[in-house]
Amino acid sequence: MIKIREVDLFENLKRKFDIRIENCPRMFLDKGNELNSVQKDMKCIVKREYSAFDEHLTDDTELKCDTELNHIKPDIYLLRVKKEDIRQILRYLKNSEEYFFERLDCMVCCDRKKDLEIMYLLQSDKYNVKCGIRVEIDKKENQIATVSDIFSNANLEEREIYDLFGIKFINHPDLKRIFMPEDFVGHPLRKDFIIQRLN
Amino acid sequence: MEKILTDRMRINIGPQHPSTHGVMRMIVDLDGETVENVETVIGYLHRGMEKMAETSTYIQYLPIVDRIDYLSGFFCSYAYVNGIELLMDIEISEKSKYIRTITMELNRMASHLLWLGCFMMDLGASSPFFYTFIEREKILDIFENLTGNRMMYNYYTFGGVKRDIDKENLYAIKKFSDEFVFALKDLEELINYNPIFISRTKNLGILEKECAYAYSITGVNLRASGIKKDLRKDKPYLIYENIEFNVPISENKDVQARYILRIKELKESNKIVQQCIDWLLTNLNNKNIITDVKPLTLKPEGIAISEVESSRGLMQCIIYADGTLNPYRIKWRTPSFYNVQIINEISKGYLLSDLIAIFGSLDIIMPEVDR
Amino acid sequence: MKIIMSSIEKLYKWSRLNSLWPLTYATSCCGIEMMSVSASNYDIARFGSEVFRGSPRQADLLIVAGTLTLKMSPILLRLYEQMAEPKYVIAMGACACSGGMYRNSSYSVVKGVDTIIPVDIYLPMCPPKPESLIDALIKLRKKLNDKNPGGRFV
Amino acid sequence: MYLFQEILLKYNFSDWFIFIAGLVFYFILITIFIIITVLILVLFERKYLAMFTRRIGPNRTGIRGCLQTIADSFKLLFKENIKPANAEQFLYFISPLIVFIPVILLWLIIPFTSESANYQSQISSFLFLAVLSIPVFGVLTAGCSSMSKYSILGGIRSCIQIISSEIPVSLVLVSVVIFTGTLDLNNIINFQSGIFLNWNIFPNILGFVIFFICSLIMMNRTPFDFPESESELVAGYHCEYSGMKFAMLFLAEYALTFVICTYMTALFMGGYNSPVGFYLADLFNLNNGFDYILKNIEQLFWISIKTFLLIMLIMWIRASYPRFRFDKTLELCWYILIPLAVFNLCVEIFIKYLRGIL
Repeated sequence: MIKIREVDLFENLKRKFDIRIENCPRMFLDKGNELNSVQKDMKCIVKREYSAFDEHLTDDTELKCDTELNHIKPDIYLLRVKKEDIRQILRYLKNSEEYFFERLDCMVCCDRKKDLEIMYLLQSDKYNVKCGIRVEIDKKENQIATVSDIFSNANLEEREIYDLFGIKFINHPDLKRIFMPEDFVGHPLRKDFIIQRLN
Repeated sequence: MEKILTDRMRINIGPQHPSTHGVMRMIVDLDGETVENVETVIGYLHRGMEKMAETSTYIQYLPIVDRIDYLSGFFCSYAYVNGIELLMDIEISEKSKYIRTITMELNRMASHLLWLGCFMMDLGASSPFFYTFIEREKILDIFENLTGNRMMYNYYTFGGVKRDIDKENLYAIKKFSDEFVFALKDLEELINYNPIFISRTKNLGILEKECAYAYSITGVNLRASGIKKDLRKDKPYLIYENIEFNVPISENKDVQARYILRIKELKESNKIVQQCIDWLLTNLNNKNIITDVKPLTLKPEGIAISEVESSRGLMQCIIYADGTLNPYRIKWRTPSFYNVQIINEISKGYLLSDLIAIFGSLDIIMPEVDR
Repeated sequence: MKIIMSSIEKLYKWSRLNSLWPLTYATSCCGIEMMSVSASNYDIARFGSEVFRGSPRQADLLIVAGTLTLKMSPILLRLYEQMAEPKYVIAMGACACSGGMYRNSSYSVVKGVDTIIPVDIYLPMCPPKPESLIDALIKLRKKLNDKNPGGRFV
Repeated sequence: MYLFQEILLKYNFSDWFIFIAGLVFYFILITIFIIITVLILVLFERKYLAMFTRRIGPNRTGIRGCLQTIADSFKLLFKENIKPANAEQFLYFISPLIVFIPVILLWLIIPFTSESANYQSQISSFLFLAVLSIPVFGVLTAGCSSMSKYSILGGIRSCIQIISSEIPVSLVLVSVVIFTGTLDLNNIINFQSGIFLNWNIFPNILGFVIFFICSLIMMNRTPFDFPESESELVAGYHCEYSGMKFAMLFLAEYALTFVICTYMTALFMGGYNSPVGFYLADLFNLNNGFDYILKNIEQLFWISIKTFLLIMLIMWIRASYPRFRFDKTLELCWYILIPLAVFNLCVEIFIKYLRGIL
């Protein structure tokens, strides 16, 4: 029921902090055909939520990130964020009450041949809104700061991504493989991992 | 009296153990009998479902989807199929929506019944295990003559349902749901006010709200901690808007609360099933259960996040589709993967036998954790 | 002397047939079917084997129910070695017989249990219906009846 | 036993030989009798529990499954007995014997028929309790010697449990003894002869309830079956045993159940005298030795009927109750049962005093 389509929620966020918008690569842009019947009433629900966002905008924290607007369905917003300030954004989104994304649903990692991409799916119960933060990691120095102290369920999630994709998380409590046996070589979910096909 | 210092004993409740549902190893540090620290080792059932998605086309991946959570196969196939329908903007007919809801609710009842049997077996009472399985066999018989298989259904396709529900099936479901009310009453009389059961499960394994949020717990464990969060009410999908049912909640966040909530959910699902039957019985004649979509040459494009409230919690299927025949990447967000992580938090300071009860009450099964 | 020996052998075979105590070893979907076999509708207690022994020492029938992954195979091997000698193995389900649907598209599933432990009865289907599990049990009893009692019939 | 010794007298062996032969013969007779009753008991339990859960118990072996437990025991007989590497060999081998031998001794003490009265010891009820605590050592050594964490926990749990449940039992025994005035089981039974109204159970109902709960704990039956609670400590103290040694432990547990039930019937429900006061055998009053044997058989019949009633009650509880938590059982024993037993003692003395006046 949630499909990635285009709506610009962070318009007022753009006015507050100088955020640059980057277009998402061709492969993942969704066909922007008009909403069909089911999603029409969804649109009006979101309209009401906007007003909730306007009054609460406070400019205490200095948020430096080039959030990239993606064409997303009313319920979910995709932001493309740089790798360095992922922790700051997540902490800001979690603790500030105008966004109040207090639940990390899951961390989706995807190998896009030229670089690895992690999407943090956040969910806020107060405004019934989801937001996905996408981070690119290039394959050579695949390192990123851990988030497990902000969201404690990211602990096992990051170990799974380390196990299947090989991304090392800086100062993660105990980074070990969870799915594969310890002596397993290679990271299975990478595109260049070939399963030994039986003849 | 200051605590007597006993040396720690490290016992591992190994992969093959009657009370770990499936294969999970818990390394428990015991101080005498009280549990100090539980480290869970998982991955004994990792079959690489997500890698298989990349090597098979959309229609080939459909039968494999039931095996992700074999106790509630319909939920997984719905999550996958709904994701594709979102991407392709396929509209499914009213009747197939009702068929999907009725099969999903029956599947939820079957999974809760199995949980109830195993939970009571963990606590030591052996006879409720058999009573719940008698009821569960009835549901499985209904699924068998509806979809052909007891547990792996492969019944949903993109755009609808493969076969229509005929009259006998509907009357069988009606007979089952009427009898189920009395059977559940007998079970409750046996278990609910049993003093030993109450003393074994009262204020045990307390799950606070912050801890539930921090570990993004979903489903009955969350609702047992007093947070009213049910996808069927927040974002009603399928036909949950025009079906009136309530979501049970309890405040005292312990093992007993989870037990009571699951029993109430069984009743709610039974009510939903009855409402669906009435609608289905009225319009038996409209036969359009599938919209003509050419599944073999399906080429969707974009990202889809399709959610469903499975019997264990919020299940999400995130599909990266790049317009070719094979999905680029499919990620399953399964609820048990997150429920497993809180065992260490909530079972500190309790006895060994309580640890088994707490683990049983979380309703965790391993294929969901290991995918 | 001959008569006594043969009658003892017959008695030994008969007693082995009728009390096969299975080990509670259930990994995935076939484990659920194994549980429903021991429940009321399809009653395995009729064959005297509803006593599901927890520890491998006392069990003499290992029903490998469910997928066997790389990480689990050393544990299954240790379980098999811990069981007392006249032991039998039923490979239940397609995943146990030959790796099933994960045979050539999964990196972590062992291609069939017989690569690790000797198997007596193969039971295909995924998951096998309880009736077919009982049928496998009956076949195992027939197999025990006419084979030499002591030797390992690989 | 005396019949056998009279036969021996005819072949004029030396008398000490007769004495030993008599004992050995009686010992063998009792073990055979135990094995038969235990086999019937195990089969009965599986069928009885099957009835509860709407399934048919074992009915493939023999006619309608009657030979099932015999098949089980033979299979266990022929199984390979494994010596775990790091277990202490001697203790590991001895402990099943330590558990099994006292159970047989217990059977010697129980008066099954009035004919067995003349060779019983005067303090048989007290002797029963003394011998009852010997299997605890067997269980403990079995648990600790097999070096697996589960069996250690199981062994410790079961011996704490039996010790803590022996105190209320002895207190209740004291109350019964005060009430009947003798320590000897036979006299207790004779005290309760006549219509079943003057059984011990009616004046001493609280004592019976306490005794019943403590015997449940002693027999490791649900809801107190901690040592081999399969969901927690996989198989408790007999986790490392297989084959013949496991059969012995299994046999000992069921024999213990049967013996404690007979002891309970002897103490509270009038051991072998029939509820209606007179015996069927008296009607025939043919005064050669034959009616004497008939009377014994009928007495045997009565005591086994009452024991089976108690066992059915125990198994019924097994089918319907979950397991207690371990520390709650100890709490139950120490904080509730012992004060109750003391209170019951005072009540008994008061009733005795009242009965004395009337």
